[in-house]
Amino acid sequence: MKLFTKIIRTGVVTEPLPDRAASAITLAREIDRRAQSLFGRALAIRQVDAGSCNGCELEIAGLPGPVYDMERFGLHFVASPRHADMLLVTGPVTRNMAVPLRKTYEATPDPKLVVAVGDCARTCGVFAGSYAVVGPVDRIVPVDAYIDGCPPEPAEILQGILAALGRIEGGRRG
Amino acid sequence: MTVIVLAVTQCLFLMIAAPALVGYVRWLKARLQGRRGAGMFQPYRDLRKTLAKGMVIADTASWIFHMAPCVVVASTVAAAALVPVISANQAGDQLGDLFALMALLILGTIFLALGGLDPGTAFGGMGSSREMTVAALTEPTLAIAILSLALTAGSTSLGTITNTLLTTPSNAIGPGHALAFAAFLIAMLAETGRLPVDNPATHLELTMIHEAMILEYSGPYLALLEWAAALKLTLLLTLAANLFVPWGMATSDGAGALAVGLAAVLAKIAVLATLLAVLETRVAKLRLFRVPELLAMSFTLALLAATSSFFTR
Amino acid sequence: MDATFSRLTMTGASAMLLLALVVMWRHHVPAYVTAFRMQSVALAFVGAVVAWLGDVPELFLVAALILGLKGWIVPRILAGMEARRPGERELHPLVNTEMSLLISGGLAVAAYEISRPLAAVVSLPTRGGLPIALALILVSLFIVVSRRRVIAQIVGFLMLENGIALLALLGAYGVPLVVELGVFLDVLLGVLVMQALVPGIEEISAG
Amino acid sequence: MSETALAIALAAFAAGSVSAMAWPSGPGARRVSLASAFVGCVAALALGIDVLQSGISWTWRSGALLQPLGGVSLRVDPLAAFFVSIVGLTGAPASIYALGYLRELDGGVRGRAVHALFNVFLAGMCLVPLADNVATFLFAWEVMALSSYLLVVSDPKQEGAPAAGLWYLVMTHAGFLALLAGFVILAQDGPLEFPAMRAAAGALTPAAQGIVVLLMLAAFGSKAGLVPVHVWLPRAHPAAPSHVSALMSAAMVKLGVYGTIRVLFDLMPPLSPWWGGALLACGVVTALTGVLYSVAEVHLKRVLAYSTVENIGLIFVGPGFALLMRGYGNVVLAAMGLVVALFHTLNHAVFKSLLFLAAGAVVHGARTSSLEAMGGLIKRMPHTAVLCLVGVLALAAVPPLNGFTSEWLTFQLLVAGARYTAPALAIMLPLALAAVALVAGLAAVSAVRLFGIAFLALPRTDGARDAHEAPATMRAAMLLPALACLILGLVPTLALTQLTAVVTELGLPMGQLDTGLALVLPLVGSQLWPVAIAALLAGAGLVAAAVSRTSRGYPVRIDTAWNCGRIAQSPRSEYTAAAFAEPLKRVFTGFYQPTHEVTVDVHPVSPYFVRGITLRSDFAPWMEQTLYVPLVRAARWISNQTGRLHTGSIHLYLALLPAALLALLLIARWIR
Repeated sequence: MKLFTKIIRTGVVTEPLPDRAASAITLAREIDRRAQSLFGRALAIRQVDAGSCNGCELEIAGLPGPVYDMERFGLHFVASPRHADMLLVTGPVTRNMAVPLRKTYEATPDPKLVVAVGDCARTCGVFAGSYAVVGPVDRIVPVDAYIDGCPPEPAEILQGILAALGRIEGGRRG
Repeated sequence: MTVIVLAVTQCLFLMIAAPALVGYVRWLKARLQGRRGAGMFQPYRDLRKTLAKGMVIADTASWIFHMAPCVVVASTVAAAALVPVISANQAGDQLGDLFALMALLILGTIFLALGGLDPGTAFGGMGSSREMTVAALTEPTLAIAILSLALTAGSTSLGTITNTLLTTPSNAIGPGHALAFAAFLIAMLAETGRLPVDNPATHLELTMIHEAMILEYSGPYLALLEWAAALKLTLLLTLAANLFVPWGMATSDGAGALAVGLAAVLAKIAVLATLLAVLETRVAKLRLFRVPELLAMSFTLALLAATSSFFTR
Repeated sequence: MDATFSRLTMTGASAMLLLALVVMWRHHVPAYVTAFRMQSVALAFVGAVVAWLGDVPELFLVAALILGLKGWIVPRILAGMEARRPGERELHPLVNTEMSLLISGGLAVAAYEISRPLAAVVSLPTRGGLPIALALILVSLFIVVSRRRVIAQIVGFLMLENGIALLALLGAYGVPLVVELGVFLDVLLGVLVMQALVPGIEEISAG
Repeated sequence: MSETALAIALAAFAAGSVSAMAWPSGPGARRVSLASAFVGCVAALALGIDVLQSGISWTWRSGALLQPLGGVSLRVDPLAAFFVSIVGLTGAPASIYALGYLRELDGGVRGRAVHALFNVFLAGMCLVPLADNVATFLFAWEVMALSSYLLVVSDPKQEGAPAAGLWYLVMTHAGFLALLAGFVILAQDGPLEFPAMRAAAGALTPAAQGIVVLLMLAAFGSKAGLVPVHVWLPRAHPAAPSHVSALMSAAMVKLGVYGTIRVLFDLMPPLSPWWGGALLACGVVTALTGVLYSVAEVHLKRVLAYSTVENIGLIFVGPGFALLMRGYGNVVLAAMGLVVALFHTLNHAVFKSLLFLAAGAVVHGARTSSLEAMGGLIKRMPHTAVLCLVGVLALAAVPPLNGFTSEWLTFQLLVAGARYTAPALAIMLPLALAAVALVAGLAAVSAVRLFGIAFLALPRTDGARDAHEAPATMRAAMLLPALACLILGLVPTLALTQLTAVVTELGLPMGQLDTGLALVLPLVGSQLWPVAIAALLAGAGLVAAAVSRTSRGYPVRIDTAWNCGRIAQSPRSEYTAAAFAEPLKRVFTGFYQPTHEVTVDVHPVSPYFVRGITLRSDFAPWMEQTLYVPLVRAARWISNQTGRLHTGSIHLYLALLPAALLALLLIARWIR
């Protein structure tokens, strides 16, 4: 009973997205309109940690929470790439994760998007040149959008996903 | 003729309303978690998207993998055809009774389990094993709950049970009815893989029961399975509402009566769904090996219900 | 009239039985105490119903006493006992949970079978609840023998006492007020003594 | 008409066995003898159906045959006809099956023996229900038992066959003795003809009645596989050749049911209802035991054998219920009880023969009988897989197959019984209902496990990897029972109307059953319309399939199974049969009493480098140990004691004669 009184007292804590143009987002390539309309308000995301320092995971973990509440946009995480429409890849691709990343991409039914989260995913960040690192994500799988930042804020990640879906403006064409 | 039309409409109503019910439960849970949540029509969008997507089929899969979703849908729809929704005098009784409904649900479960085993992945087999175990252990509870209903109503046919309760409401007061209701609800939670038996929103394979079997499905097949699961939840909730709290159901084919019946059933389902959401916010998932304790509890309740209705007959 | 009477009493009685089953199912001691509190409230409810529909006015007093003593004071004492050694659960009762639940189901069925002749001779509208009261007595005895934690055993004992009170209420519209008061004092005394003894017993049973 | 059918059947069986013995063993002999077996079975089926339809029963007696034992007398009545037709119905496919199945036996002595014995076995099973006096009955019973025993031990390569044969032989002969004693007491030194015994049975004292019932239940129960005298069944069935195990499980075991019904409902006077309660309880316990073992067993044919035990338990619920209801004076429910029992007998005969034949094909094709060594067979043996799936679904009792219909009837039976009887049954019937429901659920688990582990996923061994499809004759033979499963499931009234006639003959009128497609029973408020349900299922399934084809706007790709990004998928990561049953093993620990032994193989360098871990999990056969080990010990002790008599002194031996004579005279005097 205590629980529910607390719930009532707290109320909804979800924050609206900041409307400032999302500077951190780069759209790598044109995403076909059909897929965008299909994913308009329903998108299943599979998160793949290709070898990150888990900084990005910490931020991503904020997405389903009450404050950022990705579900209000019809986004949700799924347990299998078979169910997924978008791969949310973090970190520089390490040697051990190269094949699994590739397999995950192949295991995802068409159409599918790939969003690379964090600087490491785009440039390998401080790990660049390490013997354990194969390279940035686009070395392994085609990337549709990058979200810069080390790590990017949850709001930026949300904006990035939505920009990739063409639901909000913004993001440099790269 | 009108009876047939009515039956078809009722079945269609369940089939169409199912995703909305799931959406409502998800939305309410979101609100209880302090989130804004997606609207109650989100599942329709998800279904539309999943239906339109392509598929990836495992190279190890056989025709069972393709057959399973269709059989699951078919058995659930057939079960839905037996359920009285708006009107108490319904054509479904011609087809079969509560035991037939149980068997149809088991048919669906069996093919779901076979579909999970077919690609030969570890998680699929794990899910199948657990799902079948839970289903098997739920059977006795359902059977005894049905018996206690049949003892007062004099038949296991759904229409008769609802009609008897409508004509003699005093049957509903007293322990037998309430206990059977409680037992049925617990069994229903286990059957539909809700908390505390299974977490419908889990991403951790090792804790999965239902999800683990459909990890391998994608595109239209996945959509069919998700929709069948929603339909199963809806039909069991409707069953619980109309078997134990039938008031408001139409007993004549008059338009007014039917309208009232529709309103009543919507209200009852809404109440039950709210209870479900609140419960799922309140309780945590049980360890798999404490699930039998829960089922033993519900079985004891059902047994008490049966015995007490024996003696208050 | 009589129909509602019997059904109301039976509902109350079976609620009490269910709350006894909760002790089988839960492992937390606080849950036991809550179960006992609610069970006593249900008992008070039954007493009030009997007092009202069976017009035995002094039973209202009894119901009030039950509410006050078993519904409030005793649970508080129990909670206090638990508060001294919090967090200890009834993890491994002598009979595991499934078995306990099934056995209590069997006990209830047996109680029905045993009490049929009894229910046959009693002509009161409340006779329908007699088997449940008997079942409650059997089940709480089973709690006493099958649980390890002393507090669980005390709760079982108190529930047994509730069951006897229920049996008296349903079978004979309650025993004379004096006896009732005596019983209450006994219960209170017993609980207080237990409160004094429990820590020692727990030490022994733990060591 | 039916006389000639019987003559043809027996002649065919005789011809079959003779030809097999006389002809030089080879394809010719195989074809001829199995063809005549087939003819015999068809004739038996014709006989059964004719009598069931016409309801004309006739008797035939000859003092000359079997003269010393009191002559042969046969009587065909609907009950007998029903069981004869079951023998025919399951024997026919088995004979076709053997054509392909026993090919490798050509040119060996074993081939001859197996074919000949197969015919003898069939003849014996046809004669048992027809027997109308003790001599004929026991003769046919013994023929059946011995031929089946020889068939069980016929395969020397089969591991454990001799032990299984020993168990079987001991049990069946203990049963034989019990049978003999029971009949003798029942006849009360009147003539050992069934009509005479029927007339005289009313004069039995209750004590004598009790003894007879116990003896008969022990005898027929041990043939049928009632717990605790079921122990031979899971041993003997796997050892026998598959077409024989199919017959044993589908027909021979059912003759135990026949004997029980014949004695308890025909020969004996009405018994006290408590016998019914006992029988019901026994049936429920048997069903639970059988299904629990069939869920946990990994040997394919033993899984099926245990599920036979389970179904026998379900069948015996019927007679028990009938006795109970007749005792409480509710004749219609009693009749329903028997009808349901007979109907499930038929259904189980059909789908279990199908499953055993399929199991034979699998063992034949994959060269292994352990589920753990199979997998992926659905790709290698597609037709067998489809047929086996039909049997498995019938076993799991799901619509629209016949297993479901009889399960539904059993549920209705128990509910109606609970509704229409005194609260004295308040304890028994709900518990029985719960147990039957649990059995149904566990049977579904066992069915999924059987099919899923054996046919789906990746092959676990080379044997399974290069398994081959069964020859056409075997597949054709499996097709027949599969079709029967479907027909009996869709149109149950087809058989049920005949069965009402059978039980009416036994003095339990049930009233006319309407022959429509929908199943409506007296005293049961609800009805079942299997055809409509099947149509609904088919329709909805097709629509779903169409939707999944048309809705998608993107291509279908074939890819490796998703195993969390692992490089390669190996059968070693698949769920095994044992793992599949693990949750249930945990839930029912008290029943299985599982034993675990873990051995860790560590590297010599350091205990921290583990080479391999092997887990060996098994469960204790406590039933055998607690029940049979003491018996064996006692028997050995007695034989040792009697061994002492052999002192070698001629006078002692001579003295034994008059002593025995004196003892006999005294006993005879005392019995008078």
